Amino acid sequence: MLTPPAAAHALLFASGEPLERKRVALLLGIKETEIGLVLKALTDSLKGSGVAVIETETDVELRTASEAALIVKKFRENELARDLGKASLETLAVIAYQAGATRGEIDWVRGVNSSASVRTLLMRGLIEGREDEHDRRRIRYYLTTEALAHLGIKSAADLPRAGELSAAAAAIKREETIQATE
Amino acid sequence: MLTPPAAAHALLFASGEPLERKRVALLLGIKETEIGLVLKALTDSLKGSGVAVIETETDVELRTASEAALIVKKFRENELARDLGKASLETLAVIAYQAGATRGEIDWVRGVNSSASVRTLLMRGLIEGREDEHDRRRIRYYLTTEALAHLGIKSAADLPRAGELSAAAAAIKREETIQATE
Amino acid sequence: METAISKIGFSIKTDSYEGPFEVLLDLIEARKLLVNDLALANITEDFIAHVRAQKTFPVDEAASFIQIAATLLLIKSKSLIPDLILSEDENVDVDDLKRRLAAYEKVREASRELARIFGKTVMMPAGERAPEIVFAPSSDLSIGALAEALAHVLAAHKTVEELPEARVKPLVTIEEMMDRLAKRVQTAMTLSFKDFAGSAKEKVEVIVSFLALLELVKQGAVAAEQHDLDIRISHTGTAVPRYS
Repeated sequence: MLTPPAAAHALLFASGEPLERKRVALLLGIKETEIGLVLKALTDSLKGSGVAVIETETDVELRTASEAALIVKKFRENELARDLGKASLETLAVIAYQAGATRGEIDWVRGVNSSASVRTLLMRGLIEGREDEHDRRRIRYYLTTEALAHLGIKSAADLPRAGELSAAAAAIKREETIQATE
Repeated sequence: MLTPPAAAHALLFASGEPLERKRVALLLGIKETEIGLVLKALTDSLKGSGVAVIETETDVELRTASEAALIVKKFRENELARDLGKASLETLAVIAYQAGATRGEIDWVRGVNSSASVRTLLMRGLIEGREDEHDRRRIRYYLTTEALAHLGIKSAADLPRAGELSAAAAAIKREETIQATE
Repeated sequence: METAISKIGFSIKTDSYEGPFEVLLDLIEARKLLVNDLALANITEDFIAHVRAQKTFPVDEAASFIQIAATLLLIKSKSLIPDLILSEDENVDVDDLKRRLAAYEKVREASRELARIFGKTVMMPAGERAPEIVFAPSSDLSIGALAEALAHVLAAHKTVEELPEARVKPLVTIEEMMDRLAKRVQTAMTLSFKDFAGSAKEKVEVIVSFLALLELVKQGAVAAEQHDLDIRISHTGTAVPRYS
């Protein structure tokens, strides 16, 4: 069994965003008047741990500690300066040659899970996601105009062997649609 | 100043995804041989905290602790695991208890072609394939932090009946190798 | 189909596909036997009945089912005809089947352990924050690299698709294997016919099983044809021959 501060820690960690104090209390099954004590205990237990609790009057959030600012900055810079690597290049290639590909389609064409790569590409401004016109839960991915400019092309049609590679990728993509509807 | 375990904690928290152990070592400015100790200290300090470190041979990721599953489920229900089919579970079991199993080894012991199961596991991000160090055409499969997280365990050592069943699985490797070289 | 199976009270699960080792273990466990020669000899007919009863056979599994059926028939024949001396290759097949079955038994146990815990207490990743987007291309990004990456993915996809068929051991066709085995056992039976006085019924069963299996291969649900060095096994149609 988790202590209330540990349970609050898990909740805040999984949320990623600020949570209302009263919502945390509700989820923990404690009174709103008790939440202050629980968060105080969590704050104390996280002292010097690299991660800290940020509280406002209404909300509470987990963040990297201010002492960690330097190493986190280094990490972010490293993240952006790194080579894309095989997985992200492949993912970008699928999106480049198949504009509007969905996560499911990218996974299918690559045969592996692409969530981390998609996230990296989004963060680096190389792709953007747009809701499908017909099905809002579906996100379709496209190269950003910046990415096209960086590649020195106006559209996907200017990519090397555009016709051939797009057609081959489209053929594989169709399999996914068939599988998904089965 | 942060201690190395606290700095690692901040990094893993800031990243929000699995990080390569060697990359963490690099960012912390420590030797690769020292990263194990740092992560061990972090794991110990997070005991009972609601958050835990998941480690594979190559990667490390911060996740909510398995004891927190019930409380976290309350607001991230939609992400919960779809069940795996019997074939995929068997394939996952071979790879779990025999890290680095090849397709040949999996097929040998299951008596059936496992390509569909391997593909399912790859697409769900539960396993990843890496080229064999000595023979690049051979792909070896390993559990991901995602797989461990779904099993609610921090490392492969925490698998049910790990010692006994790993020993049994090690026999698979020997047998298939003998067959393959014949 | 029903009678062949209900005879032993073993029902085949039709909802999910079972591999050959799984079928074998189910049959052995249903009879509360341990995995050994005796058990394998005991369940030979049931296994063949199962192979015959399959309406839809996964294309690339047909070969392993039939190969295992052949090995079981060897074990069964040996138990019926003590004079039958197995060749070195045949002994290897028998040993191999037993070892794989023992290993599979452990894997099945392991997978049941995993099924017990999988998805029960999922450890969640850190919640996602809306990413701060910074346009950050990399030195390894170029249109050439993209074309190469996609070509690589497409090639890998093709390899995966082709792999199942290539994995069938390209030594002989299924038909050749079955012919050889039929002759092999029939010869042995003729030679030691006098030993059969006491077990005529079982002898008939073995022969019937054999013929049924051969028929299955030759006219039935699967057709084997040799392409280059690989064996391809394909369904010839939906019509399944009846042996009742």
